[in-house]
Amino acid sequence: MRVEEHPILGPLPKTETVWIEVDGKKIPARAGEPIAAALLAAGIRVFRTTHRRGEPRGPFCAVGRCTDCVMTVDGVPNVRTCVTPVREGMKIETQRGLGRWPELK
Amino acid sequence: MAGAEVTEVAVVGGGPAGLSAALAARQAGAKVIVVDENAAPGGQLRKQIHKFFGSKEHHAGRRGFRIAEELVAACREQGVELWTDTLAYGIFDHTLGIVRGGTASTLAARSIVLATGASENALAFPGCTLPGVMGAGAAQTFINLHRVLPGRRALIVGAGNVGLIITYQLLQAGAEVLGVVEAAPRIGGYAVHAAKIRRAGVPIYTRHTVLNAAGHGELEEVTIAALDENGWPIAGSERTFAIDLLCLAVGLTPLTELAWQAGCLFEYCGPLGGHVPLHSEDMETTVPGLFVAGDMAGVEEASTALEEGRLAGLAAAAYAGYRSPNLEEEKAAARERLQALRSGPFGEGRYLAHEEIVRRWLKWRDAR
Amino acid sequence: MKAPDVVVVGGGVIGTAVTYYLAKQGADVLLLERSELGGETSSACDGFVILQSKSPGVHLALALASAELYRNLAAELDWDIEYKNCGGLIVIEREEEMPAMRTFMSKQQAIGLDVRLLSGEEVRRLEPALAPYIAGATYSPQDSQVNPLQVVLGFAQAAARLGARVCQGMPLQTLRRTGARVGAVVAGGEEIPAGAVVLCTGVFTPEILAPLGVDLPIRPRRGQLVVTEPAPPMVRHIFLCARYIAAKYHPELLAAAEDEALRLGVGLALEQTESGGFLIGSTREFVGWDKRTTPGGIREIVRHATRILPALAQLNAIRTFAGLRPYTPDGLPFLGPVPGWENLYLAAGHEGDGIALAPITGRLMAELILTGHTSFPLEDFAVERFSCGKEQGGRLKVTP
Amino acid sequence: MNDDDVIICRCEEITKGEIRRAIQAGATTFKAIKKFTRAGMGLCQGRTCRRLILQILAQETGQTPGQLLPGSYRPPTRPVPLAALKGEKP
Amino acid sequence: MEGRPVAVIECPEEIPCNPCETACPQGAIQIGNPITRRPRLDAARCTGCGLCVAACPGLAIFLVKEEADTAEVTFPYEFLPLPQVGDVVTAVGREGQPLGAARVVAVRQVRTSDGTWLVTLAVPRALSSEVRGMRRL
Repeated sequence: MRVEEHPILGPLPKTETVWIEVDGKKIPARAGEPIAAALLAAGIRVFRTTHRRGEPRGPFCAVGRCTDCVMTVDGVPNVRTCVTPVREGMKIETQRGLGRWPELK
Repeated sequence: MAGAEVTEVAVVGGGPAGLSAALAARQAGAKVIVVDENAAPGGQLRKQIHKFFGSKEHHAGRRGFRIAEELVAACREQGVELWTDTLAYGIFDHTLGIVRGGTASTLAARSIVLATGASENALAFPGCTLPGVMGAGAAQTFINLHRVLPGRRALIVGAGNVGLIITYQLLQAGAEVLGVVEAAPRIGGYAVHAAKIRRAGVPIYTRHTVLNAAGHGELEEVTIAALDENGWPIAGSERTFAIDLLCLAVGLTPLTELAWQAGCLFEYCGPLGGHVPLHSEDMETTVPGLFVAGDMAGVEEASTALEEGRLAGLAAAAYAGYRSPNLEEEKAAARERLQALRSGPFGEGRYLAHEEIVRRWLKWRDAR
Repeated sequence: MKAPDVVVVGGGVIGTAVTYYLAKQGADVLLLERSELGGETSSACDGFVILQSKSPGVHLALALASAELYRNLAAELDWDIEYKNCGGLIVIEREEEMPAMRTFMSKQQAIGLDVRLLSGEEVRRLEPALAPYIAGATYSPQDSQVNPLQVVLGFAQAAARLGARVCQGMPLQTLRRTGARVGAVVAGGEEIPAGAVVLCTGVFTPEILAPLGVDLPIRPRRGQLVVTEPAPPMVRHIFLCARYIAAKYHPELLAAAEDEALRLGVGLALEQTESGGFLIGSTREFVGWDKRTTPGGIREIVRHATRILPALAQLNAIRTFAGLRPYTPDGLPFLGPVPGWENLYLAAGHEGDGIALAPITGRLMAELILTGHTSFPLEDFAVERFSCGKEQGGRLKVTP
Repeated sequence: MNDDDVIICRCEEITKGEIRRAIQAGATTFKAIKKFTRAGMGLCQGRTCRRLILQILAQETGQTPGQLLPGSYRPPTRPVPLAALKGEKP
Repeated sequence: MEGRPVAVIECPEEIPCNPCETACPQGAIQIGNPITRRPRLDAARCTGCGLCVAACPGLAIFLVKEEADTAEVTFPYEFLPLPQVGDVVTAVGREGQPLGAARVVAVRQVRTSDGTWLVTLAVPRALSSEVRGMRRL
């Protein structure tokens, strides 16, 4: 959910909208914001499932330290979504375990 | 080496301590580069939307994000180079390994100030890894910096200043906060912060703990319980809240990685949040020419970080060959203000802790 | 403290192996580790049980015997040492290196190693991730990998189950001399009478032996390594490069080189571990006791590795570290009695082969100490093979 | 309260019980616990669990927080792609 | 003080903070040295301007005006939506407990506000030392 109005920060500043694709679904994002913010705004809270137990995870530290919010972005697994800004057309996938890496060749 | 850069004073971390250090060193005449891994400088100040305590010298009464804007503007005006999106990935003697623009290189400096801040402590309980459980600072980043509510109904763990402030800020952003859970028998944060959220109708459950968090795929409910005298949950006191956000505000630990890498000597210091590098009154560590400031030198507040930064910046510039004309007076004034900030019932413990750290540093120096 | 039959000094992979095999033979063993098990070289290395890198001769023969022991070691120790008989490749980057590798290989074949030369095309079929320019590789299906940390823990745990006493945080203070014997060791403020003492103290051995008048040519040689994030299996083999062989046996060729990578002695040593992370090494530098990594070292390792396996570039490095390898001038460890002493033994100086040679080292040292002879001749590993201290009057041996 | 199943190391999914067992098996430092359990060796390199593990160690072994060293800190401070570490073209 | 607003400072701890002292144009609030001393108000000099109310980082200063059997309580307010003059809202006490309906008589900002609104409620005089806020709308 977006904080549209804020008593201290004022109305949400206008920014360009970029569209990103999350598991095949297009969602809007604010230019320059981290992927994690766009996903939470769209109500997406499960970012990955773990390698051993298959348990769901989402953002935890939001400053790029804990790596709990990693997803596969444009085919690259383990991207820290809380510190990686969105880009138009970015393809983001819920990461299962260690993720699918492109063939090594 | 390809891409290697050289400066006179390098500062790692563009929060209050780092920017203040950079400004002081620059004003003393040194060429200063600040490296910060974030997209914009200002550190944690950027997500602080409340008015700050302290005095005029610490921008008191100003909101944190505005203080950040002012410091950044002052740095720019004075010619401090601010390298954002730049990671200091390691320290190798007086050289930082950095990653900038997707490429690793080095930044060598005559003196270095580490002002890397602190990191939020985690808490372990059943369900603590569920999406929806996050650091209080994380929630603060989302609501105040990115303008996204990470949950609508929240519970906060920890009634220190961070927990109390986050509670208030969640309310400001339009969330509901069902309570603040605190294991200690009393509120750790300032009474005025507690009063703000009480007036807003948020109960504070002291001597309570989180038993578990649960939910299908993401956080749906949290059960808390009262604690007895020995800190054990009292059977029958359990209470369950249907929530989608649990914020952990259970303290901060100095972020000292680079100082360990550099070989600094450390001392464990509970009141300062953990292991802190020994440092002198001038904030110099046991590695000559390496200075520290702010939370990484002991978790305190933005106001103390500004003063420590000033001291470290002045001393780092002097080490690099730039003595401010009124160096001793300026340092004395900063120390006096620091001492004032560390007086009173909240500050005294930190004052004594810092005294001890400095005493240990002197002992180390004398033994050399 | 009750007097043990044997005191083993040093809780790295060699010390724990020696302790285990001694205990297995029924000896009462006390292991003294000054800080914690596997805290030095054994936790700062790769997990190669690689045969191809061993110089043809006793070195390779010893490694073959060790590899044989590794086959059933996990079951024997009842500990998951993450052993995998994955096969190994020594990547040959340039055609010019082919003849030398062919010679090296044919000597190894003569000793009984299953190793063959593959063309660039053949090796890329085995490992499609290899860069197109790669000229070829030698390949041995006998090469294997383990997790060094788990090997140390496995040996220590199994030894403890057999009754060995494993004491951490117990630095050796003094070797107390009684005639030609070590009468007792002093550690942790306690005087412990010992039947025999084995020093498995790796790079630290010279400083222990110096007061005894023994001048041992072991030198610390730094190896820097880079660890990546865990990924699903991407390669199947362990990798060395032909330059590693040069870096290992001919440091003099590299020291004068202009190229920074060569100056740092960078030779590829790469594996994907059980956890999925890549371990990528390594430099070979004489820089005293400095265990730090350097920006230059990290960069050259990464450049070298990503040149050979370009797709690695997409992986994140999560950790770098360096270990000190106990270098000896001939690349062979010291295994045997210390001259001039009746009950003082040495098992040290394995450089980068500590993991590969640990089981056989442990077994042979146990045989030597408990029976006086060994099932594998140890003359070539004799402590006195270089000019040793005066009072020993050791013989000088010319090394290959 | 049996909290053996609580996750301590979020990256490697190591539980409090596994850490307790490592301590019982002789691991008395953060470094040793890493070796026994892989806790702290994952993607974040112990940046989230280190303090929790030190707390468990303190509880289980009776050491004070001051006696427990936090173990080694090595570069890089964040995950860095190898592509970046290659640096500029020589 | 009958008939004019006067500041009420509810700052119970010695914390390092003095913007109230700096904000007061009358010099009616004193902290001095060290900065952790608690503020002291010289009520006779207070004009009830509200600058300290908006400046206080702890939101711990209020204005109370008592006249006959009614009172006006002014408190800092930083939530949305804002009340409008004339609205009837629920006045709350220090624990957030409802103390009855109250009419909003003023909603304003001052020089030191930077986002902090000063909301004034008309309440029965008996509640002047109880009412310290309003339920969020």
